[in-house]
Amino acid sequence: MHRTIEEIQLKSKKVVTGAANVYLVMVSFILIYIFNSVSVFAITLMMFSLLSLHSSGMDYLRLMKLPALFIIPALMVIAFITPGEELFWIFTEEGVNLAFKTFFRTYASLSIMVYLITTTSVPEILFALKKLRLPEFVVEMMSLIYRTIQIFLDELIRLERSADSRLGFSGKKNMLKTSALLAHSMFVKSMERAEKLNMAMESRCYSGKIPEPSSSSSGVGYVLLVVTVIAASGVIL
Amino acid sequence: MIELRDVWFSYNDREVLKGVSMEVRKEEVVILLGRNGAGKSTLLMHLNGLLRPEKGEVIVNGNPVRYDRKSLTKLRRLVGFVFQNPDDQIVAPTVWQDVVFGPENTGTRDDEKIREILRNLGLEGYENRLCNSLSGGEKKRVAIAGVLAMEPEYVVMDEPTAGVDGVGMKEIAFIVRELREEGKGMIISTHDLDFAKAVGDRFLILDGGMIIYNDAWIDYSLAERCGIRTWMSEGEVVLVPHDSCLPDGDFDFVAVMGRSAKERLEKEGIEPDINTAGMERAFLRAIGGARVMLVCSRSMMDVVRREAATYPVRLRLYEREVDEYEREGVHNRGGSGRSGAHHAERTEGH
Amino acid sequence: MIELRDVWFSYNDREVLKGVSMEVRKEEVVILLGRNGAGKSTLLMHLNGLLRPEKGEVIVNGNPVRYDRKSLTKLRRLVGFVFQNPDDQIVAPTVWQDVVFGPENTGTRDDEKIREILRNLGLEGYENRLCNSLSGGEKKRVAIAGVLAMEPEYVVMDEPTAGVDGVGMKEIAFIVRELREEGKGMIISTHDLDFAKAVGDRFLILDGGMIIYNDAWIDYSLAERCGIRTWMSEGEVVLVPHDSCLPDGDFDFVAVMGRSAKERLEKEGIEPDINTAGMERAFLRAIGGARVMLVCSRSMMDVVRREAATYPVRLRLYEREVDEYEREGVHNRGGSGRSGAHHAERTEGH
Amino acid sequence: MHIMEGFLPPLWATFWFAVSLPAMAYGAVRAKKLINENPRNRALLAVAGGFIFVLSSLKIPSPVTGSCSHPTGTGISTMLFGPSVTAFLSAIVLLYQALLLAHGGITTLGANTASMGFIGPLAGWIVYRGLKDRVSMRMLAFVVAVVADWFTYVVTSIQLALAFPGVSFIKSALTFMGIFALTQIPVAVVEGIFAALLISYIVQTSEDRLTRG
Repeated sequence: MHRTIEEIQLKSKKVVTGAANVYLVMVSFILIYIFNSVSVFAITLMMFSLLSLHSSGMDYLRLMKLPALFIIPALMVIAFITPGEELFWIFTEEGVNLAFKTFFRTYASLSIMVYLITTTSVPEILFALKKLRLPEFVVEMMSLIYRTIQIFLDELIRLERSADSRLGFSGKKNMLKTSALLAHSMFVKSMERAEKLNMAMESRCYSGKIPEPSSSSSGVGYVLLVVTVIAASGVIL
Repeated sequence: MIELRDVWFSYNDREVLKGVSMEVRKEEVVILLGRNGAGKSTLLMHLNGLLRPEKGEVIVNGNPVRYDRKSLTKLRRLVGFVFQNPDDQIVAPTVWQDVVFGPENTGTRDDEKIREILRNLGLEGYENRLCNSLSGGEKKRVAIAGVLAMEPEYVVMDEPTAGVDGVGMKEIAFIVRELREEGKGMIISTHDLDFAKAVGDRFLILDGGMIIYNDAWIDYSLAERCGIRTWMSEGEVVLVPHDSCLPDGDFDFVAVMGRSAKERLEKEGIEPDINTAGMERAFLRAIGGARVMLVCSRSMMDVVRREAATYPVRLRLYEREVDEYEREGVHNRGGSGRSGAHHAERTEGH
Repeated sequence: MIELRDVWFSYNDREVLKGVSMEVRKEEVVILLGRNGAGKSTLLMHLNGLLRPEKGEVIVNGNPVRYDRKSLTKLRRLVGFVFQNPDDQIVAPTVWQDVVFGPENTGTRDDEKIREILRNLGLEGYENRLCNSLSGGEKKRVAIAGVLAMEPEYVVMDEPTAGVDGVGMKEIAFIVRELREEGKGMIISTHDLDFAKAVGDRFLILDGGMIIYNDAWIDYSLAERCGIRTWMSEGEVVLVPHDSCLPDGDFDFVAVMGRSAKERLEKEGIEPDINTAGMERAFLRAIGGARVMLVCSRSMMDVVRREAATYPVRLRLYEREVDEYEREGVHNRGGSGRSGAHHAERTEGH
Repeated sequence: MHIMEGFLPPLWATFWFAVSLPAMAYGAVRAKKLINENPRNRALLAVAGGFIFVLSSLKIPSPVTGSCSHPTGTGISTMLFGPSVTAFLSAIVLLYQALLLAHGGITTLGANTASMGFIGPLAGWIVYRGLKDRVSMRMLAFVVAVVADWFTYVVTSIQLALAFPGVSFIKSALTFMGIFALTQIPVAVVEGIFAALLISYIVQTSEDRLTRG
């Protein structure tokens, strides 16, 4: 049984907390995309891997493995279609180089994203986005959708468990039918949930304001350090 | 004071409330009892304007409720509503965000006050926790905190004890008493008689869309008949006046109370198992699960009936005149005796 | 027979089960008691392979459970699981579709049998009703029907009485007894002591990840201490042996039991309110909400303790030697008396 | 099919943000309008977003894990609120898939929103308008889901081919399509069947409700 990302985030040891993480991640994204070089990617990957390994350990490695199913075939296509001198079999030298670079870019970016999601809660991310002038209405909808997702995922887990105990997932045909039935149940629950959410908001005088979380940012020193190293490596290398 | 006057409400053509009138004062805990589906939630949702009566009116602190945006906001600051399922109530992702949700939206946020509420409810240090990572009991307390943060004068709680364990129930009883001390008026729906008795100042029973009972004390047998949860046991006390004929059937104990009753049993040649303190011991055995026949002098019948209402004991009256019984013959003795007793019980309740 | 042998399970680094061993036989109703969050559901989910123990094993009808697809299918047909909230269990739009869901997945659908199950549960004529239009009680019965349709030998029920009213609770008790009659083995988690006593053959208490109690009868005070719901009341009986010093504090009644106790009270110049049938009347008053001091001859202490376990009454032992008390002085009398009593109670339970 | 975080070169990542941002913004404006018309729509929109998300967490038998039945959710949302609001909701859901499941990505959010939140549903919507009243509800759901799914996958392949054109853009696009066809064609069919089943259950529920009043 795997832990959800929210559970990892709850337990992780954080050197930087709160909205500062969001700013760190955004600046890092911008920097590596400006420099766009393999050495910057490699250094970024290393730094964020260290930060993430420190905070969430093995869970970080597990999350980094996830996209392999997409990345491996896509990289092979790149190595194949890019014109240039044939290196071996169907792959060209330029192709392999491009695939190599794409590989590093992908994993550098991925390490940044995984770092963000394993250390920062969604409300903290939303709060940072609000500070960065994302329209209040969008933040409000995102917050409500997030709360709905929390409830729906809990409900779905319980539904799946009971369907499983009545053998709903034995065999592919049953599985498909069961999933459709669960989707239907979730649809019915959605309708009820909309009604309940509306009442809950009304009974507490909702007027469009979603409060900020009470967490505060810390670890600004680390943020500056990481950003400086990326920038320096981009300029020097 | 919140007052409901002749409130009617129907839901999908089904009439749920058929002329409900009631009131809640400050510093008073009113308990709303009734079966699942009796319309308790529907009634409660009228108290803070979540539902609008089809007929009749709601009057809060002397002012009839109006249903425009502004009046509703005022009403809802005055009357807080704690939903049965905390997941239905919690709107924001983290504990802090949800608790300050109400005050933030009404523009009356007072962080110091809110921190105090969190402390009182044992939620200190939970501020940044995601609500979906909490246990059921913690969620319940977050839901209550979110309502108290709005500093309402009245608090409505919809079935706060449903699905809660013994410790949780005591916690909720404690919170209710504290709020009452602070001077809040409360109306709480429940189907747990023991909780109701522990916190309630006045008891209403909602049945068939109407308030069929409204009193400062609550009768056990009525509660049981209305589907309210009491101490469930197989036991019962069958109360027989000394001049009735005696019921058939298996009894674990025969108890006797009063001289005429003793004489009667002697005449019948029955040796009672319980001779002294007959009523009380009969009650206790019945609570423990036994079937007890209590033969009682007619003059003391009322005492027994009155006393029985205090305890979670099922009392069934068996009364049948001796010569009436002899006229009808033996064959339908048990059956008609039972229904007769049932009838007597019914009329007693209303 | 289903057997759990030294089962360990943890969830997010939190150890929920720490070596649980237990068994359920056919034609037996085992009641699993425990607080909210004690791990009752986690334990139950091991019984039909929804969770896999980290250590230890589950043995069903003599065969250790294996966790491949095929073995699990067999296991789940043998052991049905009724979830706490029917809304989490009902997956299909209509009653009929939901009840045949299980048998259809296993390919063992028998319409005649299913019709009979629906009849027995009072769901005849409901076949084409939409599940979301049913009442709570009806949904619960549909959920049970859906499990019975798979014709399991064992039925697991997770908190069937949570949030159910008095009538619903009786219905469920009735269904459980019927299933037992049919020879099914059952394990039911609950935190309602009265329901437990009404249907259970054997009682387990899960606390701190371990089964701390396993017996064919259940002690009231232990249950209360473990957070199980009993008859909640303010009342209690403070039991004082005749040779102890007497406790301070307000009591609604003083009851006396046994000659030595009577003599003691006489010597102290205290007139008891309850002279005859002291124990039983003290119990009854406490159930009704009163605080009663029961002074009892030392030789009869055990009788009182044994009897108290049968009734929903809180018994607290107060015992303190007269000269010990005089040595320590008056100032910490109440406090240490209380904690002493508490200690005595604790040790009594284990 | 999501493009993973970091896979697109900076230029193309920015380009797709530029493409989908207007759609999202327009959707947000529309959504706000819906709420101003009736405040109850706020809850309905929030729940619709949650529903789209939760559909992609269902277990569906397919060669790849995760990211399934998104087209069904966006399909239902398109029917309820129209394509632009769906684009807005999809963008939020896609962000949450990145944040909560590590599917897709943040820098590729623009590209993924274009393919899954806008162009795919739009194609499905056009098919829906064309076939409505001509085939059964089940058939309609199947075709719409399959078309939306395939369009999403074709658009994704084109996005990849634009970023990595090789000798010719066409050849590159076909290669990407070819390699992902292995997984995406069966997934689309499975999702079509799933959508058809789901719609038939929903129809069953709502018809019953209608006949009962």
